Amino acid sequence: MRLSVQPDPFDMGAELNRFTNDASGAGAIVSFGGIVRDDTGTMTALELEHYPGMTEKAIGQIAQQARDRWQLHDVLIIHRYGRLQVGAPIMMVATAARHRKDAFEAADFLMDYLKSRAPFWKKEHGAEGTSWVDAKDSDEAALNRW
Amino acid sequence: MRLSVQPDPFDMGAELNRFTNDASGAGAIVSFGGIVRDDTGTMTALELEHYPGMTEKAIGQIAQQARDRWQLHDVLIIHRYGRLQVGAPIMMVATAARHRKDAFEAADFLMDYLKSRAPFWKKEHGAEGTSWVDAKDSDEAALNRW
Amino acid sequence: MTVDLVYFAWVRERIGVARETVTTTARTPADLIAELSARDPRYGAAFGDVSALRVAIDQELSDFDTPLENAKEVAFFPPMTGG
Amino acid sequence: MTVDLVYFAWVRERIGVARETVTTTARTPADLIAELSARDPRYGAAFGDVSALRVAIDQELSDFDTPLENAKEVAFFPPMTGG
Repeated sequence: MRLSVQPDPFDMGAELNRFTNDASGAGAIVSFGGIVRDDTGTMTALELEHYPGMTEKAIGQIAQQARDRWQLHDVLIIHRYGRLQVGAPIMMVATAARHRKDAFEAADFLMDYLKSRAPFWKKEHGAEGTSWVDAKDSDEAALNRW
Repeated sequence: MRLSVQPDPFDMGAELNRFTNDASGAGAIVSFGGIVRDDTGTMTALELEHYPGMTEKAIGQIAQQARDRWQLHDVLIIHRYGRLQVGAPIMMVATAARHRKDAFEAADFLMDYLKSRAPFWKKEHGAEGTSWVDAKDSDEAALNRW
Repeated sequence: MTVDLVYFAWVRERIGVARETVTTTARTPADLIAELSARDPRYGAAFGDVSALRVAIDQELSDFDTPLENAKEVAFFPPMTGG
Repeated sequence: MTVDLVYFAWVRERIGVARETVTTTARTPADLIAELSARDPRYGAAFGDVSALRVAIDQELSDFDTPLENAKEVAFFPPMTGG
């Protein structure tokens, strides 16, 4: 199980292939990739602040919850912090399972929990200054699905 | 939108990277990959028969249904046929959306429909002969979720 | 009418051919199955359990009582196992 | 007791430091917020709307009335926006 909190960019396809090769015996691989999106057309960069120490702990707990709950061969979580460019990967998760239902549900669960329970905060940098991204009520509500 | 029915293997990571690069503006990319799995420990190959003509038509209809139903930037479907080795990729889908919910649901939907509505049939080749893989009642039931 | 019949997976194996052209007065796939099964036991072996069969008319998944009308191609096969 | 306080995102910006060590008699995060807000308006600006705040005690997400006990590190921050 690889869980990485890192400032550096990563190659999503190469990570997916490595994960798939290592998860021998799994029939179903689901991945999610998050990309820096510029909704306003004026964003120059996205800055991710995090809580070193707690971040790794929280991600480890979230991954363990997924493994306790679904039949998984393996889990991958990569999450970046620092200053990211528009179009760059922010994070990815991947799940490997015998059956597709486990792989899909676990990846969906991981994303909901990483969104609201991993200590990251996003700040948008634009031509007109900076602003913190507010958490959405719908993200907190999404946790009730599980 | 790339929909491919092909005998040749493909590089899942390279396909995911190409898809992600092309889907500019999407914040969420979900992929599913199916790998040939040997449950019995005696399988030497998996043979996929399909219905040329109808396969392409059915996959096109399924992709269109997903695009009508969710807000998607793009959809990728690759499905192989012919004789496949254990551990080889069988197929993949990927969805690109602004929001993760659309990307997850659409990928899950595509898989349920490809499973039971695209004209493929699997035959396992093993040391003791060959056998057709039966459809599962649970696969048909999964369609009722949508 | 004259129609092309195509078979897949174990339906094809039991009938022994992948494709054939037949002249028929059948108005639905169910009629076709009855007509063919009366002709030769190979069809009975393939079509015996209709709940394990699916049918496509001109490459669209259909029901056994869907009118054939001017169908050019009718396909019989087991439930699909893609993905 | 002596405890390290850490702040993130706009909580950090409003308080003006990322980390500080305080001596306190507070028994819960809620007590701490009240105590600090009475000391300096910077804390009032950061802690004014508790519904927009989250707290972690020794790096575990906690409630505002969770006992601090022998906590070494208490963190205040806005709702998280990972993923």
